[in-house]
Amino acid sequence: MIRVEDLHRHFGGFRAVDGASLTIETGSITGLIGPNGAGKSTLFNVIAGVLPPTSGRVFMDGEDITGLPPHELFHKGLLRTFQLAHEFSSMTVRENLMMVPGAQSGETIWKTWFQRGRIEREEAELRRKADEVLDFLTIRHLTHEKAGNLSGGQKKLLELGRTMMVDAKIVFLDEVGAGVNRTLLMTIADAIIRLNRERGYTFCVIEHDMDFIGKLCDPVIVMAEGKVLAQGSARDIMQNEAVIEAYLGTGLKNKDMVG
Amino acid sequence: MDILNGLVVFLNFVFIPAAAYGAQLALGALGVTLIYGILRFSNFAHGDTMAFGTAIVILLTWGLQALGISIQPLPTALLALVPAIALTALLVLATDRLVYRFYRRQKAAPIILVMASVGVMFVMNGLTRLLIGVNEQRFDDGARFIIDVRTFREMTGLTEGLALRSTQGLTVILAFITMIALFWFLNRTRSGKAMRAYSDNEDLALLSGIDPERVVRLTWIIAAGLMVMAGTLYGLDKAFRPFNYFQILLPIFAAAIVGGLGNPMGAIAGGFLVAFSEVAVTYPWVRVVGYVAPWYDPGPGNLMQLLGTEYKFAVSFVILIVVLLFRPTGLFRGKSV
Amino acid sequence: MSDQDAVFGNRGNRDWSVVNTNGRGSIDGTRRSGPVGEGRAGDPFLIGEAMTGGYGSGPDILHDCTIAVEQGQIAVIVGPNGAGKSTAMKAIFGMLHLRQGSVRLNGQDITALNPQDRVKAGMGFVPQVNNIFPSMTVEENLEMGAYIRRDDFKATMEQVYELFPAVAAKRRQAAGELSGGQRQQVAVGRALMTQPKVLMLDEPTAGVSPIVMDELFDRIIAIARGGLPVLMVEQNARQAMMIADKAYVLVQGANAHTGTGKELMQNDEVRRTFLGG
Amino acid sequence: MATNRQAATAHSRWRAPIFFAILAVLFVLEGTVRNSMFSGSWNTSLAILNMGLISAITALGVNMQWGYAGLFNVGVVGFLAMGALAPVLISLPPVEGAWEAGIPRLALALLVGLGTLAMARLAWGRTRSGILTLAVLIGGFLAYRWLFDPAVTAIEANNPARQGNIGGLGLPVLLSWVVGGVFAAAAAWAIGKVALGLRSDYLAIATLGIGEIIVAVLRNEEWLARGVMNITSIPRPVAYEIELQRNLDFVEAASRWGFGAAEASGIWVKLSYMSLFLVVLLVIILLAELALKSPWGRMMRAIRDNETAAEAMGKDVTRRHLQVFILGSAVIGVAGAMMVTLDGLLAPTSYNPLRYTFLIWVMVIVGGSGNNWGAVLGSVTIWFLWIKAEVWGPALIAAMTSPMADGPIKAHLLDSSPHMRFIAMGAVLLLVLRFAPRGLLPEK
Amino acid sequence: EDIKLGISLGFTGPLESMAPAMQQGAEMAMREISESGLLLDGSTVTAVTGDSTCIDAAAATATVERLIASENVRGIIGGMCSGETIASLENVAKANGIVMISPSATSPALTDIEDDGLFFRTAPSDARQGEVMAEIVQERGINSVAVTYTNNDYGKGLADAFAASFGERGGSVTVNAAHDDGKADYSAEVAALAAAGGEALVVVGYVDQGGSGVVRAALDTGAFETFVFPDGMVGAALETNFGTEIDGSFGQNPAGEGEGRDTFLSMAEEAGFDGSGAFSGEAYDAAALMLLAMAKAGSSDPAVYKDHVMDVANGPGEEILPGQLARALEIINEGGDVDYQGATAVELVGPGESAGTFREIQFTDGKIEVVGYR
Ligand SMILES: Nc1ncnc2c1ncn2[C@@H]1O[C@H](COP(=O)(O)OP(=O)(O)OP(=O)(O)O)[C@@H](O)[C@H]1O
Ligand SMILES: Nc1ncnc2c1ncn2[C@@H]1O[C@H](COP(=O)(O)OP(=O)(O)OP(=O)(O)O)[C@@H](O)[C@H]1O
Ligand SMILES: CC(C)C[C@H](N)C(=O)O
Ligand SMILES: [Mg+2]
Ligand SMILES: [Mg+2]
Repeated sequence: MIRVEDLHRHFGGFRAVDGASLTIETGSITGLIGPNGAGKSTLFNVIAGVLPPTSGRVFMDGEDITGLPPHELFHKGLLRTFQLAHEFSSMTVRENLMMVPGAQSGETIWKTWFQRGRIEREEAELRRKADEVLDFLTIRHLTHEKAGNLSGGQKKLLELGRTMMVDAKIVFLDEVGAGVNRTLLMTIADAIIRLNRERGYTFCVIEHDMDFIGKLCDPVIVMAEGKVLAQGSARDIMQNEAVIEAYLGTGLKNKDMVG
Repeated sequence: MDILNGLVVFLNFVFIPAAAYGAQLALGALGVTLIYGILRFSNFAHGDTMAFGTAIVILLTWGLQALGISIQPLPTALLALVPAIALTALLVLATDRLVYRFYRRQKAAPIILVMASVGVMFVMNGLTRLLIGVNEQRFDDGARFIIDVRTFREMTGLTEGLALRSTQGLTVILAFITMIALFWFLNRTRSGKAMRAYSDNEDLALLSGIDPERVVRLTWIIAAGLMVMAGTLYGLDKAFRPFNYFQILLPIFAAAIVGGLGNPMGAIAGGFLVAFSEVAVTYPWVRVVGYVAPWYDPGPGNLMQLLGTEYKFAVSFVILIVVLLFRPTGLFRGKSV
Repeated sequence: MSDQDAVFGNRGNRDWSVVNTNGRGSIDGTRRSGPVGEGRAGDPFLIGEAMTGGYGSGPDILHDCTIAVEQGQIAVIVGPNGAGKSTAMKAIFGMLHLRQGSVRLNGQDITALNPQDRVKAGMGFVPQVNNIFPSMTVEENLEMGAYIRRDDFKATMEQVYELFPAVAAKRRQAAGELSGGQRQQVAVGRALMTQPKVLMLDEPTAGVSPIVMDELFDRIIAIARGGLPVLMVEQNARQAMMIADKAYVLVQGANAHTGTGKELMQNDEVRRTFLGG
Repeated sequence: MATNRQAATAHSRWRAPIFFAILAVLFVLEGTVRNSMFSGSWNTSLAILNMGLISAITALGVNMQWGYAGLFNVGVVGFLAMGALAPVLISLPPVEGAWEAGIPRLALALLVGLGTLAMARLAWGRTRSGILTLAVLIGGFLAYRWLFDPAVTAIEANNPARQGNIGGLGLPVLLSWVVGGVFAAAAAWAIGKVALGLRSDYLAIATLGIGEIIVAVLRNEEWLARGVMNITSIPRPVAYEIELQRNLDFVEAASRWGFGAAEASGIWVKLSYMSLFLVVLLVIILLAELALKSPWGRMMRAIRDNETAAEAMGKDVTRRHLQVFILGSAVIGVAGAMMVTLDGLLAPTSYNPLRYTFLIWVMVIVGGSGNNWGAVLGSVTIWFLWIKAEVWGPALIAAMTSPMADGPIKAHLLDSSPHMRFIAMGAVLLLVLRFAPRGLLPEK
Repeated sequence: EDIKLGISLGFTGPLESMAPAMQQGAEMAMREISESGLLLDGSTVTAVTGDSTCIDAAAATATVERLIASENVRGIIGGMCSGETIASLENVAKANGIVMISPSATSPALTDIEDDGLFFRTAPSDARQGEVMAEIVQERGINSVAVTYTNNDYGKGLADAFAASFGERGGSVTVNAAHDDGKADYSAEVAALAAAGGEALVVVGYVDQGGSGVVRAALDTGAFETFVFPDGMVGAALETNFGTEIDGSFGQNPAGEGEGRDTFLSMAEEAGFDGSGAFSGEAYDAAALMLLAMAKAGSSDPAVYKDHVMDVANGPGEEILPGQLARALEIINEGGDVDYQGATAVELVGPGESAGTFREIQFTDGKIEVVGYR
């Protein structure tokens, strides 16, 4: 689905991503882990078109998508969520969902003057779809709530819900778990698995919580210092010496002092 | 000899005016940048507050003159500067108390502060005019020249003359002293560091025991000082008319942004960059070229001027765009990214 | 963000040529402190007792919530998102208006103090986010921690550097250029520079890789065993419970369960609903 | 017509009608009561209203940019000036001899200028070679100046005392309102392309500069519209007073209503203008409201709310910003053209940012940003105050100083009472920001 | 009947120092006629003043509009500056059919403006002043000058007229560049003028405005030492601003000489103002002309009396000097002819403008000195 070839992204002299090459298979839930500052978010941002790469290519289904802006990538079926939830806080939950689909005639300004009827029909269809998604995420009761009033976890669910309004091909999730209660995190994991099974979405997930990674991801890619350090099943990765040394560690040293 | 004459023409018509103007812009831009960095909004009232401060300086100068106090050969206005800064500081502190503090307390979006500053601009604009009227005022009473054209010619025997007005010399010297003092203050003193900390992260500054209101007060006082200083030097060197102070707002903002908003170093570099390019782009180079390259004949009527003087201030804007296209955060990295 | 943000929405706030949203705060720095009262006999070192209150004129977030920590101990607060954990920390630090309840520190009632004065009274706080001065160097960050101190703080600074050697190597570098874990260390270091009598940490390990997290917990244990009480909020609840002398589970702004870390770890319901099974 | 639903839901249903009713009463008082506060002349009252309506259209344009998209345009004066150019170039009669003097050459020069820019862009896009691009630019610039300078000299030398400009096309002046919109839109496109494309958002300062530059061009390029020498007698879309006064039927009808011929003719002309302005205003509001209450409006709100997320959800933020920026500017341009038509005069020296940029901003904020009816209410109210402050200011000062002893200070205060205007405007803005921060008629 | 006349002058703006003396000149004539009781069966005349600002055309039109619409004036004395005058004439006076007589608008553009017979002026066109100035400059042996003009109708008109006339006489104009009023700093403009060079600098500007700024900058940088001043610059402000620094500079402004002027000066002194102020006499004449024309037409309707202005201004008939307006009314009421001379020896030529005499001035010891009339 996604192939990254020898990607570099430098900030001044600093090499945040330093020759990373990796592939994300269609239909997989790929995990991306690595120490702080390994370049994971930077890699995401380059793939998603937020940052231009210094060098290297990104392919999606064989097509070169390097440097395309985010809104074009969206129309190719590449969606992403944000580490900090980016809801449209002054709009209702339903509006948050309804604004997602791309080819709405109502978004062309002159059509809003001359094609009222057609827009009405499209809107009705969108409303129906949004309600379906809300059902799926079990937050139908929040339909008319302002998105800004949701709790952190619900915002994350909404983020996920937006990706369901269109037929996404691949979804990038940046630390959905950071600061999220562990119980809620498992609910989110279930939703991801369902999307993957029922709708065939491909996922790529950054996360520091190894339980979550272990439950969800099949291939796990480990980055360190801008490069890919290791790749394999979650189980293999957690036993990989290099990964343990660079990332996982061996647990608390002062065990004896624990009260 | 010819080369020297060319150099003198260049100094007289390009370098000296640009240096003085640059120093005035830099002082103005420092104030703008300080408020932007620490209070987080662009102060549209900056120009009009400058005018107000200068008006006070003028009134005090008149008072001093009436009392017969002067510090010849320096302009009396310098004496008036200190009390005027104090008065202006009181005024801006009162403004802050009446207007800005409310929004700060509410944690209102910075854009509201910008809007409020537009309101303050209107009021300040009217106040200045109430205070001193709309007309041009000259208040420079010191020795006019450090060196004037005739003396220079007699001294050097060159055909071209060079004039250095005392106000120009004064402007540059005072501006440099002020800038050095400000740098020392910001980077070396406890209060200066507290200001930078507040600028970086308000809440954390508070959690470190820094009194935010003190930082804000300090900022306004320093800004008032910079405003009155810049306004007075500008007025001494050129002429005081309230409307002009609204007009230099644009080059001042341009200077601050070109340098990198929020960065004092940038404000200074920006001020000089804007001033020198404004003058250089609109200067007719024909005389200088005539001396330096006498064999080159540009043809009659060709003044070798890139842009008419009426577009002088357009230059600052074009520079702004060009710099931002290549360095989106300004010459020095500002707070903007 | 405060409710006033609704006024102009986000209009124009991204225009960098007129506004600077970097480092904007959310605490009202203009509030004056009230008088300090007497503490109560038998109080723990720091206690926020029966706190009820919310943000501005909004609804109550905290309902009769009590949090306390003893000298030399670690107290941990856990709970679902939006339960009011951070709010409780802020309440203890005087950043929001309490309608009921009191905060007492070291035998004194400090409910009426503003945050600045609580810092002076010996409380150190590391917020959940935005906890460093990004454009100042590491050293200046630490200096700012010692802002209220009038004595020579060189020795304390050396102690901090000793505690966090990774930070010591970068003392001349701007803190904004550090990695997440190092920033966190600077943040804790800054709080230590105040020479606080109690240290409060809000999710110090969020977004931090496992190895750094272990490191951080180690440091926290060391600090606590050195006699400094530590009060912290954690989402990495299981690790936190392991080191906690006392643990609070908050639900909807109220105490749901309280006990030692071990006790709560053994409570099935708590494990299932709050600690992720 | 769309009603003020937004404001109604925000506060009381009656808020908007009450404010508009108060405003109407003020205008009626101005038209009927004669005392130290009001002039008692329908002519003045209507004149204020007409200019207020034009300000309202300008404010609608600003409101689109600011209220819908959060774009902070501080170059309103420039777009008004762009629009102002249209009546001159469209509806003024052609200047005799200008065509022979060099209009073709001038047109060619402008084409070469634009071509150069296009070529440079192409060269940069295709080859990424700075030298080539620079060469194209310099070569083009030289060619442009070679064509341009003689043409301008010749045109400006053509009857310089009265004309010396390229003249107009002699088309109906109403057409020029549309063209004014197009002119301003074109300028907005060029500015937006550059400013909205900068990495950070530097729109405010960019527009502040551009606004000044446009006015400077207008002041100094005499071939275009005679620069500071002003263009007068721009054709009117309505009758002339003198014609009406000579029309016996009209005079008779007027006297039947109890008006003198002169007064009646003035009122009639102003009423005609008013109806034209009202039509334009209502059409713009209708279109704006239709767009706003549809997916387009939802998209704009989303973009305003969170640009990054909107971008990730497939919305082309830069393009949408450009679109609103152009639309808003076009509306401002239309207002500019209307203003020149009403004045019958293009006087570039009077385009000053305090009056045309910041005052408009006061109107938008006082009215309630994001709310179209708020913009209208704010504009007409502020304009009324702005005009009346000329009378009320001195009256106020006189009242305040009356207990003072005669002397230089009192005289000075009385002399400077005109400046009360600015103080009053500032105070109104500050008070509204403080006590009704979302304006008189807030957005929902 | 109470006849209202509007006086629209630049009481604020770049020539605010000149306006009061002009207003008083005009009001003196109105008073004189009002008190005689001889105008249209004892009608009285009231003056209504408005501020034309001199430079802001929009403000000026608004002022004149107000005078006509709300005050119902029967004629306008004004405007003061050329650009503003053209604007209010074309947009307001013509639309309402009101007569305007300007005492001081001197732009050549006003000569052949389409005015429906409504516009007159008691000042001469700058086409003439340009010639006179060229003559004076040349007679002083100066052959090459730089010209800077205030960027408006007046400045450009006069500068062009001068340049054309100077060129015909064999002189050379090195540069003819505009300056904008209201700036703080004219060093860039002066740098350009200095680069072009010339023996003297002709400053076609306003003395309370950019004109003085240019002179200041030119003196400071040593770019020019001799200056030529036309009417907009010849004012007392020059003496206070520069004093002896500009000794040797010279210029001219419109001003009549002879009996009429002397009478006017003494009348002004009696009335308590300075009649020698620029264009004060012209203002007196403008008001007198308008009222005499009404008497002659037997109506205060502008559409009627506009055709009689030329009659009273020029011969045949008895010559009328200042202070003799009552006498003139008597003659007219008896059906006789008058030839109004007034303070400035009024003789309207062409489409109703003064033929004009000029006085030549020169700076000696920091003072303006009149050296002759032409
Ligand atoms: N704008 C920038 N300027 C300079 N350096 C940057 C910038 N953005 C990121 N970096 C550096 O690039 C490196 C990689 O950062 P990145 O955010 O990709 O890390 P990460 O793997 O996502 O870490 P984490 O797990 O903490 O989120 C870091 O060392 C960071 O300091
Ligand atoms: N500044 C604020 N103004 C108004 N309400 C707020 C504010 N901050 C938080 N809240 C509300 O208070 C409640 C508690 O928030 P708090 O940040 O204390 O939760 P938390 O327990 O720390 O959650 P998390 O684990 O996500 O950090 C939430 O419902 C939140 O919406
Ligand atoms: C009062 C005069 C100096 C006015 C000048 N003659 C003009 O037409 O603008
Ligand atoms: Mg990351
Ligand atoms: Mg929290």
